[in-house]
Amino acid sequence: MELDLAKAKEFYKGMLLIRRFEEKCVELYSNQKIRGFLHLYIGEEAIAVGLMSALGEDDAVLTTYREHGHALARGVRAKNVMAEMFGKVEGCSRGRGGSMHLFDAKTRFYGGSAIVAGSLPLAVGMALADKMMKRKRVTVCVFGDGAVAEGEFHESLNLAALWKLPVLFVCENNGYAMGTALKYTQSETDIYKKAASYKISSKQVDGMSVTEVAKAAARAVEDVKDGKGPAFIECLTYRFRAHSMFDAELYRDKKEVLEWKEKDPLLAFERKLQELNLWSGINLKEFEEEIKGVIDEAVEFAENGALEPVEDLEKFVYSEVSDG
Amino acid sequence: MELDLAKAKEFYKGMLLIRRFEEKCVELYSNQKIRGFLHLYIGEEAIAVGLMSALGEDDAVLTTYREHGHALARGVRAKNVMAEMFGKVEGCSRGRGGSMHLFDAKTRFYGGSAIVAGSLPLAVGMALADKMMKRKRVTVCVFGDGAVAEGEFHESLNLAALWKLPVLFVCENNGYAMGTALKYTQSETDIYKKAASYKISSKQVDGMSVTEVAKAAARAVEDVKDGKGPAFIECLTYRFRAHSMFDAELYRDKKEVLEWKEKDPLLAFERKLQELNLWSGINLKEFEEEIKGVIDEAVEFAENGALEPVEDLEKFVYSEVSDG
Amino acid sequence: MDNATTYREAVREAIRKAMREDERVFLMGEDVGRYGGCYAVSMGLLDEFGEERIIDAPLSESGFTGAGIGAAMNGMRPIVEIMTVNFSLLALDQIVNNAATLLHMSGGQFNVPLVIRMATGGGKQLGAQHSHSLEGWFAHVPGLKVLTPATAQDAYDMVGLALADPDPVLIFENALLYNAKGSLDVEATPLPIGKAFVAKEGKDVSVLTYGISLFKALDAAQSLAKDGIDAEVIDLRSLRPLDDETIMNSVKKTRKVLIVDEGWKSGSVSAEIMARINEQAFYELDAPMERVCTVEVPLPYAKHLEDAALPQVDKIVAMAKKVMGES
Amino acid sequence: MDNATTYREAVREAIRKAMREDERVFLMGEDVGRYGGCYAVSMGLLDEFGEERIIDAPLSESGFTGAGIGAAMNGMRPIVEIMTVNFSLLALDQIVNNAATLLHMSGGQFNVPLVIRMATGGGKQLGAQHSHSLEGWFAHVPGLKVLTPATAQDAYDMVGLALADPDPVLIFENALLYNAKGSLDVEATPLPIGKAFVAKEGKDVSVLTYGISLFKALDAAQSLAKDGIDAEVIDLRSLRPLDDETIMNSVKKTRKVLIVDEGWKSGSVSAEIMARINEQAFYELDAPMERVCTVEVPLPYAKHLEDAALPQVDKIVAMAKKVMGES
Ligand SMILES: Cc1ncc(C[n+]2csc(CCOP(=O)(O)OP(=O)(O)O)c2C)c(N)n1
Ligand SMILES: Cc1ncc(C[n+]2csc(CCOP(=O)(O)OP(=O)(O)O)c2C)c(N)n1
Ligand SMILES: [Mg+2]
Ligand SMILES: [Mg+2]
Repeated sequence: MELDLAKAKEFYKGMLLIRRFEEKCVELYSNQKIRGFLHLYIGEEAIAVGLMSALGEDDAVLTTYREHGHALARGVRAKNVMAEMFGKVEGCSRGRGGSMHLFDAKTRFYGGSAIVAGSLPLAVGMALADKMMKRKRVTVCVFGDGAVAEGEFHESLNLAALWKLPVLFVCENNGYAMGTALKYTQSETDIYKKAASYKISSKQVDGMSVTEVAKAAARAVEDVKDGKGPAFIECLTYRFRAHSMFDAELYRDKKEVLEWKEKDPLLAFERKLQELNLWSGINLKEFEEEIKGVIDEAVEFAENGALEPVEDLEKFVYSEVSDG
Repeated sequence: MELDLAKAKEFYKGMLLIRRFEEKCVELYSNQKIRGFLHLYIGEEAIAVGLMSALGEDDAVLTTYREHGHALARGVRAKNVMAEMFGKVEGCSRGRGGSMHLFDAKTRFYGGSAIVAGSLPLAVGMALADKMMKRKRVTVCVFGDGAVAEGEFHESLNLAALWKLPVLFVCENNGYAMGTALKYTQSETDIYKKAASYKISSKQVDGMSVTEVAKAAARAVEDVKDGKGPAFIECLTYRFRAHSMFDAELYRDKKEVLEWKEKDPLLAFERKLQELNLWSGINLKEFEEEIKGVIDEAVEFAENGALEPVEDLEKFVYSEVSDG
Repeated sequence: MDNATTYREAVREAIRKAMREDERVFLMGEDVGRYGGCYAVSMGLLDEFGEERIIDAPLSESGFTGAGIGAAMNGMRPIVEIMTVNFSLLALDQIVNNAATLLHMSGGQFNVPLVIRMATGGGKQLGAQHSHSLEGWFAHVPGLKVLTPATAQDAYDMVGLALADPDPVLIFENALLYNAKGSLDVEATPLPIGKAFVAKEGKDVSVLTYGISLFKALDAAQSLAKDGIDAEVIDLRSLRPLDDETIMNSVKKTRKVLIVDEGWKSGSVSAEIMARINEQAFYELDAPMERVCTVEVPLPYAKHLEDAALPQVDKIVAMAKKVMGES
Repeated sequence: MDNATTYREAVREAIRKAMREDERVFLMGEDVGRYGGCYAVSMGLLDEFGEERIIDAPLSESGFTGAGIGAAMNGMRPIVEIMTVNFSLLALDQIVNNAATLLHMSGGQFNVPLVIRMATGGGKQLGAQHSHSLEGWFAHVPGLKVLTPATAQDAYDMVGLALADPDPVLIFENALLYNAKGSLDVEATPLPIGKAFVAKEGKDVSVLTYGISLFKALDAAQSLAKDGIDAEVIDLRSLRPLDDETIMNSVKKTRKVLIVDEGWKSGSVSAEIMARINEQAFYELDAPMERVCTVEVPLPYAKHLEDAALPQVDKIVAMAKKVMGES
C-alpha cells in the first residue's frame, strides 16, 4: 500500500468524519433525539478506516454494537445512519435497528449485533457460502476483546480454520469489556496468540495507526482471497469515551486515558504525515467544513424523516411472499 | 509412583473388572435388561484406573456418558452400577439416571453427563468452591476429544486458568467423536497444545498405559493441590467397540481397529509386568474368578432389585424440605 | 396406498431430491456424513454429494447453526441438522437472536432462508438430558416457523416446504418415528405450512395433537369408538403458525377439547391452544378443555417411570372420557 | 410507609445482608465488581467483600453459570448474575440440562442451591436482541423456580428466599424497575415463594400479571374505576410454582379474567394461566378470558413502534372493558 496524498486525505477524512459524527451523536443523545444504547467509537477510528480501505465492493462486513465507524468507513451514508438512530423509516434499517443494528445491503454491511461474539458464526457461514460457490470474496468480522472469552469465538475460529474459509477476523482490543480489563477476562492476554493456536495466520498491530491497520488488512485480504484460509488481526486500541452513555468509568484511571489520548489516531496520523511531508497537502479547515456539511445534512435528513406507520409494526417478521 | 506387585495387582484387577463388567453389559443389553444408550469403555480402561489411583477420598470426579469405567475405578460398587442400568431403586442413581448418569455421593462421583462438554463448567465451579473454602482438594473432569470443539471447553479452560483453580482436566482422545475423526473436528489435533494456549500446564500421554496415566495424574494432582492452578492431561486411546449399541462403524477401518487392539491396555500392562518380572506374581485365574464373582453378584443384585413405586415419579424434582 | 416408506427414508429422499435440484442446498451437522447421521437419516448421501455438500461439523452447535444462518444470508439454502433438541439449547442464541431477528432488525433487507432439522421427544429411556420436547419454546418466537411432521408423507413434504420458505423453518422429527412406515406419494401437492390436518373425523370430542402423540391419539380414538365416543383427531402439523381455523371449526362441531402434547404440561403448546380456543370459541365449549402432557419431572431412565411420565393411550382415553363427562 | 428505597438498592441490600451472614454466599457475573454491575446493582459491594466474593467473570455465560452450579453442588450459595435474559440463551444448556436435572438424575443425591438473577424486559429502545421477556420459558422447566419481583420489598425478600431454597431459583428483575422507589421493611416476614399477592382488591374483573406490568395494570385499574369497573389486580410474583389457589379464588369472585404479560403472546405465561383457569374454574367464568401481551414481532428500536408492541395502560383498559362486555 502506497501512502500518497490522495490516500492520506482519504484516511484522514474518513477518521475525521467518524469523530465528528460521533461527537454530534453525543449531543443528540443528550437532546434525546437518539435513544437506546449508544456506544462510541471515538479513539478507535483508525481501525475502521484502515480495514475498510482493504475491501472491495463484493466483500462483506459483520460487526458489533459499536459500529458507527465501521458503517461510515464502509460507505453507508451518514444520513441513513443518523436517520436510523432517530428511528426514522429512512434509516439504514428503517428505524427498526437503532445504533446497535445498522444494516445496509448496498454495501454488504450485514450489521451491527448486540450479542457479543454473536456474529462470528454468521461470518463463518457467509464465508462458507462464498467458498462453496467459488466466489473470490472475503467476509470481515469485527469484534472486541470481550468476545474472545465467549464459546462462540472458539467454535467459529476452529470452524474457519478447519474448513479453510475466506474470513478475516478483526479483534478491536481496547483493553476493556465494559468495565472489566482484559487481564481479568483472559488467561492469555495476547489475543493474536489465541488465534494462532487454531493455526490461523494471525497478527497483532497498532490499532491507533491507520496505515498499520490498512497494511495488515490489505495483506490479510489478499491471502484470504488467494485461498489461504482465514486470517486474524488483533488491533491494539483504546476507547476514549465511556463504554456507553451509562458508565461512570470507575474501573480505569484518568491517567491511563490521557496516555492513550496521546496516541489519538488523528494526531498520530498527523504526525506521520508531517514526517512524510504530506501534512502540508491537507487542508484541515476544508475537511472540517465538508464534514460539517455532511453531518448537518444528515441531522436534517434524520429530523425530517418519517416515522413508519404503526400499522406496519408487524412487517418484516416474515418475508412478504407474492402468493401470500 | 512405585510399581510394586501390590500396585500391579490393583491396576490389573481394576482394568479387568471394567473389561469383564462391560462385556457383561453387552450381553445384558442384548437381553434387554439394560436399555437406553450404552457406551462401552472397552480399550480405554487404563485411563480410568490410572487416573483414579492418583485421587484421594476428598477429591471429586465429573465425567461423561461413557463412564462405567470411571465409576468402577473410583470405587462405586459394581452392584449399584448394574442395578442402575436395570432401572432399579438400588442403583447408584435410584434408577433415575441409567448408564449415562451414574452418581455416587459417597465416592464424590458427580456424574455422568450426556451433554458433551456439559460438565466442564461444573468442574470449574466445584474447584472454585474448594479454592474459596481453602480446601486442599482436586476436582477431576473427564471428557472426550469431541468435547474440545464445544464453546464450553474454551470458556471452562479460560476460567480455570484465569482463576488458578484446582481442577484437573483429562481428555480421553480416542480419535473419534461418534463417527467423526479428530482431523475433521479440530484444526489443531494435538489437544494438549490447545490447553497450553490457555497457559494451563498440559501433557500428552499414552492412554493405553495404566502406569503412564497414573504417573501423569499423580504429578498433576500434586501440582494442583499445591495451588499451582489447573492441569490438563491428554490421553491417547482408542475405543475397541462401536460408539454405542447403534453404530455400524462405517467410518473406520477394521485394520485401524486391529492395530489399536495390539495396544490393548491389559496386554500392554501384561507385557510391561513381564519385563519387570512381576507378571509371575499375578494369578490371572484367581482374578478372573474373583471378578466373575463380583459381576455375578452385581447382576443378581440388580435382578432382585426393586422398581421405584410409580407414585414416587415426581420425587427429586425439588428437594424435600421439612417445613414443606 | 402401500405402507412401504419409513419416515427416515422419507426425510432422506426429500433431502436428496432438493440437493439434486438446487446446488444451493447442503446438509451440515454432527455425523451427517461418514457416520450416516445419528439416526441414519443421511446414510448414503455423502457418497452421492460429497463432503462439500454433506458436511460433518464438529461438536459446535452454536457455531455451525450460526454458520447455517450466515450461509443462508449469503445465498445458500442450508439444512442444518442439530442431532436432537437437547443440544439445540447450545444454539438458542443463534436461533433466537439471529435467525429470528435479522429480517426485522435490518428493516427487511436480509432474510434467512435456513432449515433446521432436529430429533425430539422422549420414550427411549435416555434420561433427563436426552428426552426433551421443547418445540413449544421455538413456537413462541416470532420470526421462526415450527413444523412437526408425524407421517412419512409430511416428513417428506416438509423438507421441501421449508426449503422453499424465505425464512427460518425448524423441523422437529420425533426420534421414535424414524422406523415408522407410511405411504409416500412424491407427486402429491403438499399441504402448506400452517395447515392442520384432520386425521380422523369425529363429532364428539376434538383431540388436538402433533408429532408422535398423533398415533397415540388415533389409538385412543379407536378405543373410544368401542365405547361409543366418536373422537375427531387433528394433527396440528405446524406449531407456528398454528391453524386456528381448523381448530375452531372442529371445536364448533364437537364442543369438547382434549389436547395431547409431549411437552411438560405447564407452558406447553397445549396451553397456547387452550388459550386460543378460550379466546376464539369460548361460547362453543360445553366443558372444560383437558390435556394430556408429560408429567413435570426431568425424564427418568427406568422404563416404568418414563412410561408413567409420558402421554399414553390409556391416559388419553381416560381424559377424553373426562371431557365427555363420563369419568 | 415511606417510598424511600429503590428496587436497585433493595436487591443490593439483600445481597449485602446475605453475604454478611453467610460466608458461602458470593456474587459472580459480568461487570459485577469493578464496574458496579451493568445496572449498578452491585455498586460498592466489591469494596466491602473483595474480589474473591464479588467475582467479575469474563463474557462466558455458559461457563460461569455452569461454574455457579458446580460451586453450589460443592457447598457454596452462589448468586450468578446474568446481565440480561437476552444473554441467558447462551447459558440455557447449563440451566436446563444441569441445574434443573441434577437432583433428579442423581436420585436425590445432589441438589443445586443456586440463585440466578437477570434483568428482563423491553421498553428501553434496545432493539430485537436486547428486549426479550423470556421468563415464561424458564417457568416451563421442572426443577427450576422462577420469581419475578415487581416491588422493592419483593426485590429484597426474594433474594433471601431464593438463597434459602435448596434448589435453583431464577429471579427476573425488570430493568425498567431498578430506579422505581418503594417502601422496604427489612424486618417483615416475606411472603413465601409460590404465593401470589392481591395488589388491589376488586370484584368485577381479575387482572393477573407480574413484574413491570403490575404497575400498568394498577394504573389501568384506576382508570377503570372511573368508569365504574372495580378490577382486582394480582401480582403473581412466582411463575413457577404458580399460585393456583389465589388465582382461582379471584376468578370465583370476579368471574372475569384479563392477563397482562410482557412476553410475546403465543406460548407466553398468559397461555398457561388461561389453561389452568379453564381446567380448574371453567364453570366460574362468565366470559372468555383475554390477555394483553407483546405483539409478536422482534422488538423494534423506534419508540413509537416499540410502544405499540408492548402492553400499555390504554390497551389494558380497553381489553378489560372487552372482558366486561363493554366494547
Ligand atoms: C453475550 C453478551 N453478553 C453480555 C453483553 C453485555 N455487554 C455489551 S458490550 C459488553 C462488553 C464487550 O466488550 P468488548 O467485546 O471488548 O467490546 P467493546 O465494547 O470494548 O468494543 C458486554 C459485556 C452482551 N451484549 N452480549
Ligand atoms: C452437546 C452434545 N452434542 C451432541 C451430542 C451427541 N453425541 C453424543 S456422544 C458424541 C461424540 C462425543 O465424542 P467424544 O467427546 O470424543 O467422546 P467419546 O464418545 O469418543 O468417548 C456426540 C456427538 C451430545 N451428547 N451432546
Ligand atoms: Mg473491548
Ligand atoms: Mg472420542
